[in-house]
Amino acid sequence: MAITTPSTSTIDVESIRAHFPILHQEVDGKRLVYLDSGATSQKPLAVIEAEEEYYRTYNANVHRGVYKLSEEATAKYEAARVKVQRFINARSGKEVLFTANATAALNLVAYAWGRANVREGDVIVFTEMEHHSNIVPWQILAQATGARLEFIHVTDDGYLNEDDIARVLELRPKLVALTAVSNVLGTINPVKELTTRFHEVGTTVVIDASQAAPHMPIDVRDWDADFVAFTGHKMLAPTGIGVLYGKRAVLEATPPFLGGGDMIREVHLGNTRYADLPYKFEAGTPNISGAICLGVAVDYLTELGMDRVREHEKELVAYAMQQLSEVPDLKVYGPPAEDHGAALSFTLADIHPHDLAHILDRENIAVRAGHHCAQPLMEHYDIPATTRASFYIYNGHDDVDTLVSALGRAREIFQL
Amino acid sequence: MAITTPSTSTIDVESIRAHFPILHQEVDGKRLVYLDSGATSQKPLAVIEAEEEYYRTYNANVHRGVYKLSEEATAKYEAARVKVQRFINARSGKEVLFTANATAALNLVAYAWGRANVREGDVIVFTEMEHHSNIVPWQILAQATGARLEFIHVTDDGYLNEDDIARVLELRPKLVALTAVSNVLGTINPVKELTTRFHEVGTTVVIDASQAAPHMPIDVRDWDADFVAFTGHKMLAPTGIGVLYGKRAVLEATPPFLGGGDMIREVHLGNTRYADLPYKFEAGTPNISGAICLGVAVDYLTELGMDRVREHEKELVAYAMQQLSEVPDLKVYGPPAEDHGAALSFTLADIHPHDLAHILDRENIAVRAGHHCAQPLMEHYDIPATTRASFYIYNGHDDVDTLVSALGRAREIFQL
Amino acid sequence: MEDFYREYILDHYRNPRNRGTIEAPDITYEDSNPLCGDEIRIDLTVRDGVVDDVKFSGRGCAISQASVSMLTEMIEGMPVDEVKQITKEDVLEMLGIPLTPVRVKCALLGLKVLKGGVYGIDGAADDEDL
Amino acid sequence: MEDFYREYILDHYRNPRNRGTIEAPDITYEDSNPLCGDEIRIDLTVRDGVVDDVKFSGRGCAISQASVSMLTEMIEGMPVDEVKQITKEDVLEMLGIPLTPVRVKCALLGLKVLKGGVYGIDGAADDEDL
Ligand SMILES: Cc1ncc(COP(=O)(O)O)c(C=O)c1O
Ligand SMILES: Cc1ncc(COP(=O)(O)O)c(C=O)c1O
Repeated sequence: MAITTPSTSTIDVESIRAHFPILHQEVDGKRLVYLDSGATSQKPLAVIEAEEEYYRTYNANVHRGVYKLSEEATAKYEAARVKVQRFINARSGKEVLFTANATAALNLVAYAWGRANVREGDVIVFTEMEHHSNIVPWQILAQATGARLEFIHVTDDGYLNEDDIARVLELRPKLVALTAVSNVLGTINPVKELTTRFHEVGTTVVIDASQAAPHMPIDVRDWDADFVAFTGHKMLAPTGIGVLYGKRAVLEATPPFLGGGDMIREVHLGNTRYADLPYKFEAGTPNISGAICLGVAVDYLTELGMDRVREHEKELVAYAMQQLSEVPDLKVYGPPAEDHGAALSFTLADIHPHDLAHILDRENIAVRAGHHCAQPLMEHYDIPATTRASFYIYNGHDDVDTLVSALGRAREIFQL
Repeated sequence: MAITTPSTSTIDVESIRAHFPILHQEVDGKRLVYLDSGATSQKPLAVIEAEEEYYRTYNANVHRGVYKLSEEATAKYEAARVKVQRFINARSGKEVLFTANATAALNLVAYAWGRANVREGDVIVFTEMEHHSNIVPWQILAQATGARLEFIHVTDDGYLNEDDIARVLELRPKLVALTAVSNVLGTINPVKELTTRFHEVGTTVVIDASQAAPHMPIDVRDWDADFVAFTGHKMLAPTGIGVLYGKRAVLEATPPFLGGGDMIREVHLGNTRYADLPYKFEAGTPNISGAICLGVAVDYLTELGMDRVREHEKELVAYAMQQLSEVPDLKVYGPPAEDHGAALSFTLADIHPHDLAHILDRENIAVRAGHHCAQPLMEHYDIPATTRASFYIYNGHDDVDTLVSALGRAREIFQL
Repeated sequence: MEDFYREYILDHYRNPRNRGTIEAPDITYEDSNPLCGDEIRIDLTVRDGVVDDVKFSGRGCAISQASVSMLTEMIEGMPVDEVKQITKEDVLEMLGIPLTPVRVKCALLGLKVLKGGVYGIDGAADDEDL
Repeated sequence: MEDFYREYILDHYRNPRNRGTIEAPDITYEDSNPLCGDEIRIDLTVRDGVVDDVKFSGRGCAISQASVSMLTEMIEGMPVDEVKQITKEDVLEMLGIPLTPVRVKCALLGLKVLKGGVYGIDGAADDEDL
């Protein structure tokens, strides 16, 4: 296992922790060791306060109000869109659609683009390491249209199977759905390279960046994918807000998904003309405070520097892998640190992950146990579940050390 | 115009206002007169603080976590569902689905129930006083399935046209979509009676309760409608959270809508078994804080008493109608106060509503000007827009008085 | 407030210049402000590359109506090439009143329609590209 | 913590009683905990209204496995009518350890499957109705 241990971390974890009120709580004198950011991240004070400020001082519905509060809410909501646009390097704010979460974003593609473009016999491809949110929408789409599903399996060391990639490319799929980073194995997939190869055979490329956007620089122009989805609550923002990026030309050619207020230009009883991008895809009152707070979260991350976030987490995962390798009977899944995102899955002897997570919770360590919404991957490795420690900017070596010593305690309890 | 002026209001507006921080702001020494609760309500401190508490002390993803934070978040999220269930008198929490807003709720019905049940030639009915969110989903559904749209028009005094109702009943429609309360005319429709009549001819009934749930007691068991949608941000809760109530048997028989995490029981690469109600319809990470805060909002309203809320607003609308009737060249739309919800639309001479709203804003009065996402209704009355003052628990006679004197000022500016 | 609804604004609102339609226009274009529903149509005839006749129809607030009314006065007899050069700033200066972002949309609806017409359908129908 | 993972819990986890399947069961039912994916199947034969043989299969955490293992011991030789009377509380008491809400679901999965079986498919598959 390759280990890099720079003498100084590029991120000062202590000063970051000061921004996160939840981390200052203790239970029985034990500080919270939060290792479940892969499920949802904690929120910095800046975000919590931005939400409070919104409701205390300028809450109003957007876009249609002529009065001051509504103008301010609209301006801040649209400013958040521009922040996200810059964060992912999209060409225009019209390419940035606010949704409820990554799941809603992926379903938008499956319903709106999918129903308009996928026909019986077409091939839809996804990988064995996808999150359920990037599996089930395509299964539903295939059922509705008669399209055929094909899969890219994973290798035992957690990479995409190259033979499968070659095989499905020959099928010239209509669509491929691919996660940028696995939420279980941590695998960082070569999005740009795969997008190029799939584009060469005419395939529309959908990237699930839910585990990438919070943790590393992402550049949708460089990737060149047609759609990119991610979710705010995993990147310091509140729950209930997500993003779908779509290439402008693709979005223009896609019919709307949800119908309602704000996505229209003109409604008559019998027919309707739709609004321009991005509003065509934003029906109903948006999650205004959620979007504004996502903008604040993006500011926070940008100031920190996404390169530094990635460096920090790479170093931390390498350290964790090394420390965990010294725990007897412990097996880590996924690639080595240089190809590994912030999520680290493992199993420990015959201790069921639920029991392990329960024991760790007694030490005030929060990890996730289960299938991580990736049951096909569990089937691949023939395990019911894993325990997952997932890291973020507020985690440091001390968290890993606490985890490792608690794992020792679990071994004792289970008489190993 | 019938006027009732009880000597004492059942709600003490001053003590309510104390709970709403935003109302304490002044601009140029003028207090905020917020008359746009029909677009979105302001939020009491209890809701703002519940949101803050969530992110400061127990933020975690729900349902799958074994650790304390996640257990607490899950318990509070599910407790919110029970609060909403009681608020609308549903039989079970399984009948209460959290969505992003009312628009998402109505689209859920149109996609999931609609695609499974509506066939070419079937008749779908909605009324001329629907919000775009209860129009466009049915237009899209009709386009996708070849169903036929039929309409119930409104009378000039703002009621549903009885001849139209009789006519469409004979068509035995597959579905009727009806607002409980018009967001423009204020009309309170006889939901229970109409549901019974439509059920007699086998029609599935969808009620848009977005303007009812915040303002009057609603009892879905009494109504007996198949689906009821409403939206949190209009009833003291944050943006990004809404509710779809569905009768259990109807929901059980409806296929899922969005695919993803949390709505599954078992996922394999090629097929999936779905979760039980309500999770089958809640894909992805929900708006956890939004749902919890909706629960707090519902507590707040319940404590106030929805009967008293309705009494308060009925009295206030009656007072407003009477005062407005004394402004020359002013025309009020919709039925008299006893059949009138909290929204009051009017036009003033040849002053365009946008200009009027702009002038009122200079007095720190927030009203809405426009088509209110109800363009077919504007076509009916052959007007481009109206100005709408919409009231809530924090509004009193003083707000009406300030509005009326500002309208006088607008007349001067426009040299009337 | 008097700053805003100046005498000449109200005059153009109540007595719009060049209101109507042209039977056989060389250029016709219409568009609406999706957020308020205001809609404007402009018809033009062009002779020797110069705007010969211009008429507008549709409805809207005092700002959008006054703006389009004044705009039609401005372009009568103007070479089409020059019409293409008219900027947002030109229109806002012509109106001569302070505007908030929402009302700027009202003020520029007429220009948006005009540009849509002279550049050909879809040419500049986009806020951002105006 | 030792309170929780008591000796006998670990013993049932590592040495489950009645583990396996029955070739021609009178009753067979399986279900899973959708939130963690744990799945349990129970096979039963019934003679003269009494549980004659019982086996379980599937996988899960120590709590769910120990619980179902102990449950199968409990019902061997029990009249089916009595099996129908077993309550949540009986199972939790049998386990004899303090449980948080999430772990209660683990502990009751076996009972849920058993009830599903003896009441016939869908009989009591519902958490709320257990
Ligand atoms: C009657 C009615 N229905 C539906 C809606 C849509 O609500 P939302 O935008 O929150 O989805 C609204 C408010 O905008 C409304 O007034
Ligand atoms: C890789 C991946 N994709 C998609 C999702 C779904 O995100 P959400 O639940 O916010 O829609 C998640 C997280 O749960 C994830 O890890």
